[in-house]
Amino acid sequence: MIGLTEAAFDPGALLSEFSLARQEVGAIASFTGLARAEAGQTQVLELEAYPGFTEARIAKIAEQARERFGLADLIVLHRVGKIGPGEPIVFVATASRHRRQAFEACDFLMDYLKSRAPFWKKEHGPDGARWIEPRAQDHADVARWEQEKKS
Amino acid sequence: MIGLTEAAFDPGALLSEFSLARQEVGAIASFTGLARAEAGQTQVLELEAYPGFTEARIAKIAEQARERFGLADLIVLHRVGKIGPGEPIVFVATASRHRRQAFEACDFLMDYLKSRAPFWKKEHGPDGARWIEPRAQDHADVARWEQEKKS
Amino acid sequence: MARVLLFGPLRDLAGWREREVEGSTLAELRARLQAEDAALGEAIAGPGVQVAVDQALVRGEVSISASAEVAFLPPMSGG
Amino acid sequence: MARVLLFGPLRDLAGWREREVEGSTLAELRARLQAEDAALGEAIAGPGVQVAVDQALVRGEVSISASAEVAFLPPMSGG
Repeated sequence: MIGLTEAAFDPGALLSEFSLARQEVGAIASFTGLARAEAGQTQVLELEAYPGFTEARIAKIAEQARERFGLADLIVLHRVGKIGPGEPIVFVATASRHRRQAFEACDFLMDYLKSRAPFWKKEHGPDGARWIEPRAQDHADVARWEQEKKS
Repeated sequence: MIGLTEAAFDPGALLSEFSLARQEVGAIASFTGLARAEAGQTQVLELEAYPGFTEARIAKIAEQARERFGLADLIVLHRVGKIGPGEPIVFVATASRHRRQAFEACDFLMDYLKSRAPFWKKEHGPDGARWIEPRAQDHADVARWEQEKKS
Repeated sequence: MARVLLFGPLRDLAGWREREVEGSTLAELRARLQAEDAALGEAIAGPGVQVAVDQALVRGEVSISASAEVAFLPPMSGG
Repeated sequence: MARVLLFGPLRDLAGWREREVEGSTLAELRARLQAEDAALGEAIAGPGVQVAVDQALVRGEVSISASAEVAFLPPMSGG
């Protein structure tokens, strides 16, 4: 399942459903990204997507993860719109036979989502709003997977 | 929170609670280990712990993870007793400021739990029961962290 | 004629998100936008701004059908 | 006298999980268990079997207090 949502969501409810009735899946990894308050510096985070295009791009990233790590299943849910401190922004879960693949696929998905997914992010703080770009760390994180593939 | 439980549990309920009311935690990674049916070869998994001793050992592993990865919080819940196919065996969640530390700490905790935690595991299948030992892969997985520490 | 979409900082700069713009090629759309709003015209030609026509990324010059959706995508910030 | 605990395959081998056993040193406990059940005596001396006294791992010879809990831990299988 891949989706965007304007409504707040509970990552636990998604994990409950995702982990039910699994017979041959030994491993489920998940990641939840939360909006940080940054000690009051970020009051609201605003995420914009390009409906249709954004989901299609995420689906492509998900397909890569599914093939590369032999996943049995995965879920990506991404919040859009205005997000308050402490609220979940993104939830990713991966299911596979063994834990190494589940962990790596979850890590891979997050690295690609954080640097390659079509979102535009604005932070609203006490001094106004600013658009933000991926951190250098996000670019470095995603480069790991491309180097590994070459070697 | 570190605990052992004889009762079945829902990993999603644990994640819901763990992810609530976080202000400065940007990242929560989780892992759920499920009993595999192995196409009917494993009907029931039986896990034995040494009450008190097992929790203390897990607490020591958790303390290492907390320090090494600068975690804000963590949870380890491990099932003991008889476990049916598809039921959760272990749930680990880690919370930190950024996702790299949360992922690595979760991975680290699982590697140590799978090879170093005091559990004895018996598989009940159609041909009877057998006690099992860690896979070679589990030993290799945990060795990664010890090599990294040295270098 | 195309439906032009702006995202992220481009939307803030232009003060609109979606508009009908005359033009049968991407170059014509760009020229029309430039004529109306020089700052926007410059921004959509800037480094890292990608163009999607009917939700597919395009490079260089393309013709635009009457009902096309043309999106200008500034550098993405990731999720 | 100590409370001896067996885990995992040792418990299946012995047919019990917990018993009072006479002895004021680990060696005496081992000898008593060996005398009653040779297979168990051999198994608890086997490679990879660790001993915990009052929940702390011990190596080599130790004295055992009257109320001690002595656990024989076969190779752990992990969680």
